[in-house]
Amino acid sequence: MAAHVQETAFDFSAEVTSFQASIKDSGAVVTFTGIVRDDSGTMDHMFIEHYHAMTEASLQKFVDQAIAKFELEDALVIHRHGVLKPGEAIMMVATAARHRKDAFAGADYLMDYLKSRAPFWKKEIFKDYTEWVESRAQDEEALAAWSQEPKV
Amino acid sequence: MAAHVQETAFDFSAEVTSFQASIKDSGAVVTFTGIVRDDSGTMDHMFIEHYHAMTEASLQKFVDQAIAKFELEDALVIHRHGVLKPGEAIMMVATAARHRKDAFAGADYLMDYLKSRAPFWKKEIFKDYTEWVESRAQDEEALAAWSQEPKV
Amino acid sequence: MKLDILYFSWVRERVGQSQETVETEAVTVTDLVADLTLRGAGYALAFVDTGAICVAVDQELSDFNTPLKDGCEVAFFPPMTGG
Amino acid sequence: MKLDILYFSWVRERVGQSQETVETEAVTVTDLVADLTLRGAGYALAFVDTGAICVAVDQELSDFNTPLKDGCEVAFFPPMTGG
Repeated sequence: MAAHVQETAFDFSAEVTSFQASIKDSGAVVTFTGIVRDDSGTMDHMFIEHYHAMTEASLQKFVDQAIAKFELEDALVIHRHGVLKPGEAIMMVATAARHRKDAFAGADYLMDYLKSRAPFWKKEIFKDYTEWVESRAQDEEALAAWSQEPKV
Repeated sequence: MAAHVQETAFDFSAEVTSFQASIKDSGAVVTFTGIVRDDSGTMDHMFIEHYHAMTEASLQKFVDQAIAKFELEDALVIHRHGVLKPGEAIMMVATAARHRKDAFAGADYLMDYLKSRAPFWKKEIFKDYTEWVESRAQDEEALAAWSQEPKV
Repeated sequence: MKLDILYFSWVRERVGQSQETVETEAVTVTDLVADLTLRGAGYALAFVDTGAICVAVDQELSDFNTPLKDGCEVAFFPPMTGG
Repeated sequence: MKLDILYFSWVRERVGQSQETVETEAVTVTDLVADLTLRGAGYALAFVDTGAICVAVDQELSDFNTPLKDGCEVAFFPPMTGG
């Protein structure tokens, strides 16, 4: 189980290869990759600010929670900060479990936590203006749903 | 959108790299990898039989359905047949969507279809005996749930 | 009429072959199964519980009421276990 | 007592700095915000709607009733947008 925060790009292929090589009992591996999207076609780049002293411990806590909740064999989170161009990968999650539903749920749960509870803030830098990305009500709702739903 | 059935191993890293390189508008990529598990510790290998004339068309149909249902930008399925050793990857799915919930749901849905509707049959070959893997009631239930659940 | 019959997984193992062409007057899959069952003990064993068997007609998942036409490809197999 | 205060995202931009140490008698986060608001127009603007702001005390997400101790690290920021 690992959680990394870094400014540099990560190598998704190498990360997943090493993640998969380390698992023993899992029949299912799920990955998620978040990519900078430029819906308007006019974004120059995204800037991700983070709360350094809090970030890695916070990610590690979410990873530990996901592992316990979904009986994951392992889970990995990598999240970047700093300047990212459209098309670049912002972050990735990987989960491994005996059964596919747990691997999916673990990754989905981690994403819901990262969206609303990990201390990152995204700013979009356009040609003529900049804009902090606003949090979305549906992200809070997605997170809240995990406390209500019976485990699949 | 692509669906491949093959006897040889696939290169997950290369497949995902090429999948990601081809997408334009997606902020979310989810992958699933199924791995041969040997719970007993005595399995020599798994043999996967398939219905050649039906398989690729059937996978393509599921991929098309998933793309339409979850507004995916793209989806990919690769499924192996023949002899596989414990730890080897049986199959993979990749989905790309603007929003993470659709990418997750699309991959989950594809897996439920593959489990119960794609013409593959798994046989486990142990030292002293062989055994066809039995279908599980919960796989049918997971599939049925997609016709009932409101879209996330 | 002539039909191409395919068998997979333990249905194939019980029947003892993976493919054959049969001459039959079966109107539906159910009729065909009745015909096949007469071909020997392996067939009878394979089809002892049709509730445990799936059928595809011309590579489409079908049910046992499906009508058959000359030249159809009919495949019998247990529930699929892909993924 | 002395507190280390951190600001992130648009809270940082409105306040005009990312970090400062303040001397305060604030018992809770709410008291601290009242103190900070007096420091200038940027602060007042940053804290105009505390419903739109989150707080972490010693790197743990907290609420505005959380009591403060000497040497605490208190961070203010809008809802997080990671992932």
